Amino acid sequence: MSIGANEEFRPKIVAFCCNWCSYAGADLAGSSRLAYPADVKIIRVPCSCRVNPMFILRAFERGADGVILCGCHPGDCHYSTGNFYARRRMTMLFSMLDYIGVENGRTRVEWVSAAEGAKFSATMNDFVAKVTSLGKNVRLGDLRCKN
Amino acid sequence: MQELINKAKELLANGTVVRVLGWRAGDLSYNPEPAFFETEEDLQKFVYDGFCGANLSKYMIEASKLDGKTLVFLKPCDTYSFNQLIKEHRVDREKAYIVGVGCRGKLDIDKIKEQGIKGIESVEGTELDGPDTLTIKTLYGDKTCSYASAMLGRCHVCKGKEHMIADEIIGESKDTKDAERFDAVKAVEAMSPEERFNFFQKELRKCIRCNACRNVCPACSCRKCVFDSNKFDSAQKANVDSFEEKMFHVIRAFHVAGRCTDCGECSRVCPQGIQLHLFNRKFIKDINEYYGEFQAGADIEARGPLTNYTFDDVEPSIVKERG
Amino acid sequence: MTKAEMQAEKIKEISGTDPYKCMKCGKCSASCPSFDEMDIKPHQFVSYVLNEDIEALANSKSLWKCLSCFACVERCPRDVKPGKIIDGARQLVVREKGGDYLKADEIPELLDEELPQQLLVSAFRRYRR
Amino acid sequence: MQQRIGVFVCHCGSNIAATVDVKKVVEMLALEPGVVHAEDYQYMCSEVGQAKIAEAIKEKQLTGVVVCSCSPRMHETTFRKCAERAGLNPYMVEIANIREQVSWIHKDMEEATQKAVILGRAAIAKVSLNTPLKAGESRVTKRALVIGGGIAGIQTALDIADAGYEVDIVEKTPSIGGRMSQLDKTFPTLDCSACILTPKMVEASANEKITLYTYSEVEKVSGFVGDFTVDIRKKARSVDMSKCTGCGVCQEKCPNKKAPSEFNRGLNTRSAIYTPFAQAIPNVPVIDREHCTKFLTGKCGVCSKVCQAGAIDYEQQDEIITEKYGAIVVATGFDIIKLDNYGEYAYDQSPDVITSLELERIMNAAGPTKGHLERMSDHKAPKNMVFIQCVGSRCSDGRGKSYCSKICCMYTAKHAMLIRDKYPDVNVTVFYIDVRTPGKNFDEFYRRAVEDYHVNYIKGQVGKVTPEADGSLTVHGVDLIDNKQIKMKADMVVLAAAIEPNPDIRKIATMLTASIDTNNFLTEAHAKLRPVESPTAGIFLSGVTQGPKDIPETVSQAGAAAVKAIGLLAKDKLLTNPCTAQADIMACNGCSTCANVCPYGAISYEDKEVRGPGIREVRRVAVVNSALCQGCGACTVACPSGAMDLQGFSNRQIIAEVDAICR
Repeated sequence: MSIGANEEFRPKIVAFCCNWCSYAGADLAGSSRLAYPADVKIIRVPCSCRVNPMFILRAFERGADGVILCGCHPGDCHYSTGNFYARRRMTMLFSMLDYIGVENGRTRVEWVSAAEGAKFSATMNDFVAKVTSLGKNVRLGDLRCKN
Repeated sequence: MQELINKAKELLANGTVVRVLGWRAGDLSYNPEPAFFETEEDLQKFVYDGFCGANLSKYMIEASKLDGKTLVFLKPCDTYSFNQLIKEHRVDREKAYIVGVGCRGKLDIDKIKEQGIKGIESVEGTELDGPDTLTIKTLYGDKTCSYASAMLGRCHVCKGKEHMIADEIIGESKDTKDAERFDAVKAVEAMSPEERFNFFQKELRKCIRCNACRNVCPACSCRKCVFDSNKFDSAQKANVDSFEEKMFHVIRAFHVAGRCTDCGECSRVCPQGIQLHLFNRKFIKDINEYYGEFQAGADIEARGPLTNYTFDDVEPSIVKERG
Repeated sequence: MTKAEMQAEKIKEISGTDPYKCMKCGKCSASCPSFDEMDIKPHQFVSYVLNEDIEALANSKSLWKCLSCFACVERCPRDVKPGKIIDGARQLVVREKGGDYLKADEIPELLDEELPQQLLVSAFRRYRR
Repeated sequence: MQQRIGVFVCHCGSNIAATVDVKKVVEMLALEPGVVHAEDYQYMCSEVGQAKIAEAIKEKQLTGVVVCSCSPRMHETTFRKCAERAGLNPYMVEIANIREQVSWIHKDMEEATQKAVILGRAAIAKVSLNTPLKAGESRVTKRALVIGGGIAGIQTALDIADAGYEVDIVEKTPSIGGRMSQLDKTFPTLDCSACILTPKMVEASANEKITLYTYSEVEKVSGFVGDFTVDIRKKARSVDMSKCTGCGVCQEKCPNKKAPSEFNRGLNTRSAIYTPFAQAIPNVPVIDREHCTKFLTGKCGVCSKVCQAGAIDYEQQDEIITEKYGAIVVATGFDIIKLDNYGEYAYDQSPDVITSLELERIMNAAGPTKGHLERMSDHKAPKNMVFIQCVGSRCSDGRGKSYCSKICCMYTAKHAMLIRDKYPDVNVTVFYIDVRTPGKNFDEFYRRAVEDYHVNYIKGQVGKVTPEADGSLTVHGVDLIDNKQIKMKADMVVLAAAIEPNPDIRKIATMLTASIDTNNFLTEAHAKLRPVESPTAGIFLSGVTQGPKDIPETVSQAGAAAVKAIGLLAKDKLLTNPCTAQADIMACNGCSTCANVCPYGAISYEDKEVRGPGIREVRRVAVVNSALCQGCGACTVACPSGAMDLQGFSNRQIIAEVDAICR
């Protein structure tokens, strides 16, 4: 699918945020009026370790152009160890996606604390810019397309 | 082979085991099937040769539910799987009498066919103590090829001929490793993202979702597979464009990551010849690089890499930095 | 945008500092070795830029009395760096004059015993093409 | 069963409605499958708004509710309670956050409205798959732990004990008392710090409900609200507390008196066996093993010889005490920052440049100079004193702290006034940026310093302090009002150094999984409405650990934290979060992978008979203890068969949200 020259490409971005740090960080970005593109839609999960790689693949399959996972900083997890597991799982998943030829700029993990509204906003701005520059995601939606 | 049969007879007779898990002849001479034997009479059908490549560990899940002990013949590489299954409480060590069988590599009929040999009726010289050259009886007369040239791909990158678990060992092993295990993965890694994408798209396009890989895999031993459950909306198989069709192999590899012993059964059974081990081995390679050398099934104690962590683990951004 | 607004923007751009961050503590003026020579004091540079009174700044003596010793840049608790602002103003003036400043080889004969070494070094650093 | 969903879109006054076309959102969401009711209102959280929700639940027999409003962290509980009152299970409510995530960050109305609709759809998709949940119960251990034995910790402990609950104080140093015990006088009344603090210390030690663990540190924390288990390391004191009479002979006779006194901020030295100060509680000394000759060389043992009670025990080991608590109050207080980054003030170069806390010790009758104001270099009385404000406070250049330390303006006025009162011939100059005196009788206090005591306040920060050969100091300042640079001779310079949270707080916050901000202050559950609670349930904040504050504020916050802790301890049972993991025994492999990642040990395995189509066997399956499960979801991803799922955040619910967003 090609994008018309004068039609601006707006990516679909799914952001998984842990309830205790990153979702609160997003709230702080909001109450501090620190803007980031409307392309980002947040899904609240209790902890970054709740995010099943299936969810990320599902998002890509349904047409997402980028998926970002935000959690508490390592060592600060509300559940003590959740983000440590998430970190290993996502490292493995991202490496695999990269391996099968999916642009690695479409996936990201960022640690954002409840006090880091500014970091949340900056991260989202940066991620949206990166995904926008990669353009529409065709590879993940199309891995086994028979046409 | 006779040694194995004698051992089976002996253990059945003295009541150590009540059944034997081994092989019997299949439809084709080079296609033996795993089978249970319960009497000395049954054992007349027992066969064992170079084509007995199947990993019998997974059959022990069902055998563990039965009364009495089962004698099982395991190659060195099968024992990793057996250990992993013990660790996951899927097999009962007490219900198994393990005879470790020596190994000089297992054969792949396709490797013989690839050498231009057609009309194969039978292959001779495949026994453990057989010669280095195979004699192939064909409709067009006898042909020969070297044993090594007919080996399964996995045997060329063999993890070693030591049994990780066994009650006793029968037969001598011969080293078959003549290639590096991760070379194939490295070759893919060296491609550009476009080439990698095209490569995997071409591979996966061949998939007919027969589920043979899943059914044979000792790590894929779930009572109910997520792909058959409605918990992820992934159960509907009809729609070829659905999520699982595309992601099946990636998810399957992720599910067994850290648990896969690299037994190579998935690639062996794939009717379409998809190089499925490339997924599993990629995870193994990453795990070794990021979290230290780890061999699933080497013991029954160590914590799996994905159920473990250290404070200083690499960040997922390593994927990007590594480039 | 008026000319003054553009000039103020230009100074902010050249200096790379944000005058809004100033909390008017005066540490820059307390630190300035040329304070007594200046008609507009270092802490005032910031408000001149904020008020877009660039004309006055450009015509001030201070512009040429600043030694670029960067004591104010070093010590400013708010990272406003008045030294960089005055440097920016100076650049603005120099650029607008269209390059009619000294050539390097004309300098030796103009040298004065009293002239602080640091001034020379920073002048070369800044005006060298 | 098809859900009957009601959608309620809040204007939040103009907070949402100014940027989001709420009517359009209502119109669009009304078209979603399952939605049988949609309306908007000015303030959904108001009584009227809640009444609208309740009414719709009853009239339209709603089975699910979606509120498009502010963050669920704000009003999820409000709307859940509202649903419950109207007869709907509270967990059948989902919030679409269209304020923090939409109206407050987007300007374009069309774009914002579109995003609000999408977030609404995701919430509808999720609520369609919600199931009614019931909260379980867990018990409450009726005992509180207070970490830190300063005025904040003491006050909190006294208040909790007063309400009849057991409370333990863990204090790192050998005595309770904290920073306040180092102070000479307190503003704005000028009463003597020790005179008002010591009785409280005595009260804490005498109170039978209070146990003091001094010279102790929290080592490990596990559990959760109502049921924490804490390991406390009682460091080896080398003195048997049960035998020591506190006679003080050991300290007197100790031959090694070269250790810098922490209590006097290193201005003088103390013996190797010591109590930090005369009124220490407990009045039992500690052997500082790093300075004790016996520990360093094996020879000496004087203290043991002179101790009549035989209390000295060189062999004493650290002891780990494990105790259970229902609530934990953090009162770890502050220290002042290190001044390494501020070379221009010559703190490292001249002993006559001191911090305000050092001046407190100099002014104190029990301090290193016995209360005489003198220069530390030559012990001469100063003639000219300069105070520099905001040293390291309000700095955004990375050298200091970005915040205002809050107490410096007032204590400097206090110091200036006390010096002018006691030594009228000393000239006192204060260089300030702003003088901040909000507080009862605070500005009057500051004005007295200027008007009655003629303290010279100069607006302008000091650029540099230069030590001169004659032992004096030159202060390079500026008077911004007169627009004049000032070069001034001074005999002593006092720096109002910024305060910072106790450096141990990071470690403690990690143990408690309490969130902490970039300045190392603990974060409140809500900046305005829940200022003494951590977002982590059962953890309360007392004193400077939450943010800079003076003594009266600290004491009031300490009381508030105590009340919150008491409110928790007064309950016999706590309702637990019903969003816990559950294993589907039909799919469970019994492989133990989930138990390996569970941080709470909430998963065990049982042999259960499983019956299903064609299945009747005994299997080893996972069982989740829902009282222990905190609902993180680590197990759900670890589970290879997907048998483990999390109630309230199930796989299907999250996938439904993903699908709705990517639609």
